[in-house]
Amino acid sequence: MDDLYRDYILDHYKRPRNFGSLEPHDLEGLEHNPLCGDELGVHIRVKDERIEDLRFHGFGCAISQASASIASEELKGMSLREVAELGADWMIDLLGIPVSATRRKCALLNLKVVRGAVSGDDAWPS
Amino acid sequence: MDDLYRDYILDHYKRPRNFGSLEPHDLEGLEHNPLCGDELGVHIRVKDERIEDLRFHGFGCAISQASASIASEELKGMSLREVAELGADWMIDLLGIPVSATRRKCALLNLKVVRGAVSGDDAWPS
Amino acid sequence: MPPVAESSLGVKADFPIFSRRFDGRELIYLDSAATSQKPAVVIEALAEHLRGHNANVHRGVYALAREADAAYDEARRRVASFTNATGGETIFTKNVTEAINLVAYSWGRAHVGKGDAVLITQMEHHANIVPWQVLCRERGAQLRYLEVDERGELSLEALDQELARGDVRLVAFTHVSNVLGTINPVAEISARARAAGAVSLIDGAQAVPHMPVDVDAIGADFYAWTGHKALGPTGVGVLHGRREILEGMEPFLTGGDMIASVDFYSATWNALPAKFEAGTPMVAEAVALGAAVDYLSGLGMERVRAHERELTAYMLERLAQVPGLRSVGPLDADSRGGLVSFTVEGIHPHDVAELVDRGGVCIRAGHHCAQPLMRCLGVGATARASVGVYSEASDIDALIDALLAGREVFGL
Amino acid sequence: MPPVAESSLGVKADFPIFSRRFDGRELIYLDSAATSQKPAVVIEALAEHLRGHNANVHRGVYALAREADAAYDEARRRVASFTNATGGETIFTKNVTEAINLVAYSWGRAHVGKGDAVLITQMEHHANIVPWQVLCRERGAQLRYLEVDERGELSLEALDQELARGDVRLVAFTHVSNVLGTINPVAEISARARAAGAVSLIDGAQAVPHMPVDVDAIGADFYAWTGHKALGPTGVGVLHGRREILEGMEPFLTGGDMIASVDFYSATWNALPAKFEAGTPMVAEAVALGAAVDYLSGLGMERVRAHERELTAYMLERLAQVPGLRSVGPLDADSRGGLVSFTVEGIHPHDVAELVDRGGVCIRAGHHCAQPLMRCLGVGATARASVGVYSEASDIDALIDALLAGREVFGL
Ligand SMILES: Cc1ncc(COP(=O)(O)O)c(C=O)c1O
Ligand SMILES: Cc1ncc(COP(=O)(O)O)c(C=O)c1O
Repeated sequence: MDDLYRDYILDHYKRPRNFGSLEPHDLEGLEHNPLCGDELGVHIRVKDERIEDLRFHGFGCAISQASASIASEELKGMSLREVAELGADWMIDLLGIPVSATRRKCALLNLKVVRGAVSGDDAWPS
Repeated sequence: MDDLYRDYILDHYKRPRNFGSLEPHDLEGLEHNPLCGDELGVHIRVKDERIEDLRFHGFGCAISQASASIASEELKGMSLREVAELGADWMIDLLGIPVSATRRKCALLNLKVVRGAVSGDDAWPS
Repeated sequence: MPPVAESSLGVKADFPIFSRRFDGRELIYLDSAATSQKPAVVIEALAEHLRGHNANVHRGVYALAREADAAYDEARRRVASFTNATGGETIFTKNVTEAINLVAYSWGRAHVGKGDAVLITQMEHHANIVPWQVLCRERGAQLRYLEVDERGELSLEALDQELARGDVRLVAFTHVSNVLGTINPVAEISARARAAGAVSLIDGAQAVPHMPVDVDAIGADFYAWTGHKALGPTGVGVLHGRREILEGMEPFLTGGDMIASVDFYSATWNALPAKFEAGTPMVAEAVALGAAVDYLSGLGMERVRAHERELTAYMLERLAQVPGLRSVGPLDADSRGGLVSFTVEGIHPHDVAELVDRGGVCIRAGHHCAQPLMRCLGVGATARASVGVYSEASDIDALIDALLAGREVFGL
Repeated sequence: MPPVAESSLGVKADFPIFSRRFDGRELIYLDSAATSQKPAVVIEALAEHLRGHNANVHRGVYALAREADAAYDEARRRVASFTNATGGETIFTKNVTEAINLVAYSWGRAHVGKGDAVLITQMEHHANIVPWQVLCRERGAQLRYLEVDERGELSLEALDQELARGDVRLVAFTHVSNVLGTINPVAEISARARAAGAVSLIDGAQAVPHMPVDVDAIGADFYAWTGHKALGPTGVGVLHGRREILEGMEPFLTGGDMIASVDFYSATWNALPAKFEAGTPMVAEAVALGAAVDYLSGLGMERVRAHERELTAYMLERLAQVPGLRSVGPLDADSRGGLVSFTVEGIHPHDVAELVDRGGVCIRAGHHCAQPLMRCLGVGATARASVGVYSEASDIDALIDALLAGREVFGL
């Protein structure tokens, strides 16, 4: 079996969960991966300081799309406070595959977008 | 005996001929050697399209000063036309010493100044 | 289909990197458009200069300094004559990006203003786009794009229409597209620009390493290229420029070596080319680039081009056999340089590159620093395979095998 | 006087150039202030990168590209930590001249205008003068000079007076003068500039290779230096900068790698430090500079400084014995870096250099790219002898012998 392109990664890539747009939404974000021109955006609906619902949109590689899809299921219901503290390790662990330095940017793109939308912090990860 | 610093070179360096200023004068020129910051200027008095008299001024190394001094004796009396056609070889031959690529600029500085004064050609030698 | 006659120049052994093994496998390098590998003679020229002839240039009177001066001057001569650019001046920069910025800053700020236009093409590399965006914004000028047609080519009629508007001060365009592979009719474009009173600048980054280029015959005002793609080291680029234009320009970078004299409040400039080479130049790198162009001349640029043309034809043919693969750019190898960009249905280009890497094959994926072109092509990114003098038909076979294996990983 | 204990670090054998012979003679190299010689480990690091790890950086997914990325990143880390500049950003440029121009163009054009002043000193190298002349002329600002006193030093009181005028936006000054040798009180100057609301830039070209430098402790906003003087190859320089300031600046060179995204008519910029590194960087040269600073760290910069201080003291003492010789700059070796500029009565500096070359000794003559300072000193040029880690007391003995012999040639 392939190390990186596990079945569940390809499954999330081909049938991403929570993709599309969400109208109306309370928060939104959009990021490019300068490496490859990929684009990932998010719409977030907030209720009681928690993510009530969210949708990703854009295009990208299997790693970035699968990351966004997998993360989307965990992010729903999280408090904005928790989200603002999520680190790279959280995402990498969740993904469950060995990520090289080059592909790290792909894997973290969705978290970057979400953090940007939630806390306006677009310098992460430095 | 030294190859470069022959007796006559040092003699011209220490007691340069035709150095100073010439007032009034008809033509003048001034050049810097960007290599070493040296400065050489000339005043020329013209009569019947010939150099009647000339004086160099400025400061420089033994090679540039001796060149100016030695050349000054030849330049007096030359027609402006002849001067405009003097080439690097004329000066190098007149100097009579082996001149390295680096010192060539020193040796040719006076001719550059004189040509500039006579024909306005300050691109020489390219 | 068997590899064709010229499909190998048989020079891989000249390039030390090919003796390395990666997890026991040979290096299959199809990323020469990003940077070329270096022959031992180039690496040795670089090392030997630093080992035995290193001194600062332009200023020393001792023997070692004279050697360094002579080596730097000789490198400039070789580099200029390699592309027959001896009619103008040859300036060393750190890469082609700096060369284009030099022109944008020094020529552009003095000659482009309100009501003027800069004309570039949709197939430019960011290095030949962003400096003009910045210039036009700063000077209130208009940036316009010459369209790329569905074959991946420029239209000379469209160019004429643009020039007929009478406001174009500069036409900047690539010799060979780093995405489409298209070889542009650079002499025609330069001539038309000149006839319309516009200055021309050619980005030759993808041309000089791969085909005979005659800068004087092409007749552009500026022709720029970059050393690291032409078997040279990193850190050195080249700007050929028409003397009258360079003479009329203010300097770009200022400091040592480029001055004639410095007063407290003003300075005068040194003669060309020094005027545009502020500070200590990349002497060893220029010397090594001299060795690189000698090596290329030794192979013969006609032969290099023939070799790469054959490989490109072979690559186009083999790629067409991969299901779901769509390549961009002109269809026949005669009209293109040694690279093919493509997408594979169902696999993002980034994953394509990662998957073929498992077969030991190095290709590039992304926007190739040509995002406007990507937009025109309607894709976010492509994968790109590109060849060099050391490439062989078997490299392409390995790419195809790796692509087919990659599709299987993705269940296609 | 016998050479003192620390007068040799015993490392000449590490530098291949010293095994060369010139007309059968050893190389006596006293021109390290112009450029340093390179140890074999640096040349080998450069060659080995090109031989075995060469790929374009920042973009490739294959193993070789990851190696190149890692090597470039690691070089940046090493170079930044060598001068403890890890509190800010470290940007690679082609030399210190480009680094200073970067600040003049990108920071200067946005922050210096009519009614503002740029303060520099009379002891600057042209690289730290001409960019400010150009900026001030373009922006209608005033360029002012801090005087050098008769000891060859700057006065902090004069600095305070200048700053008290309230119009100084930038103070740019050298860490160590390349003519006088003076070591300036850089932390004090930076602190006073900052207190007065001015930005500070230090030209560390002559400091970093020769003494411990702690960029974070010095506290300037910009600190720049150049690789080729610090045992590194040509083609690479360094700009350390405060992050907040760099973030607020527009880019300088534009093109590939420095963008986040490029549209047809506008672009957004990549994060630091990439924003200021347009185009393919000098990867191999940065890697080699990393090896150079490792080599220097291995020697220990305290030891390097002690060694060069001793040699300078010895050189000052021996030069004083040459009839007609007048040296410039501070009198004691504690206040100066490893170089001494001087004139010899009756012999033009250019001839001094030529004459000592006959003794196999390499020194430099000229204005040393510091014409305003030459004017202050009342000379057109000086001769300059300068040391490096490989220099030994015997080199200075050879210089003295050659100077005495040279005087005889001139009948003095
Ligand atoms: C004090 C000083 N600043 C700047 C420079 C310029 O360095 P580079 O030519 O490497 O840009 C030099 C050396 O030439 C120098 O000594
Ligand atoms: C067509 C073209 N122009 C410009 C460049 C930029 O070259 P460099 O990064 O060496 O400045 C490249 C390569 O990256 C290119 O392919």
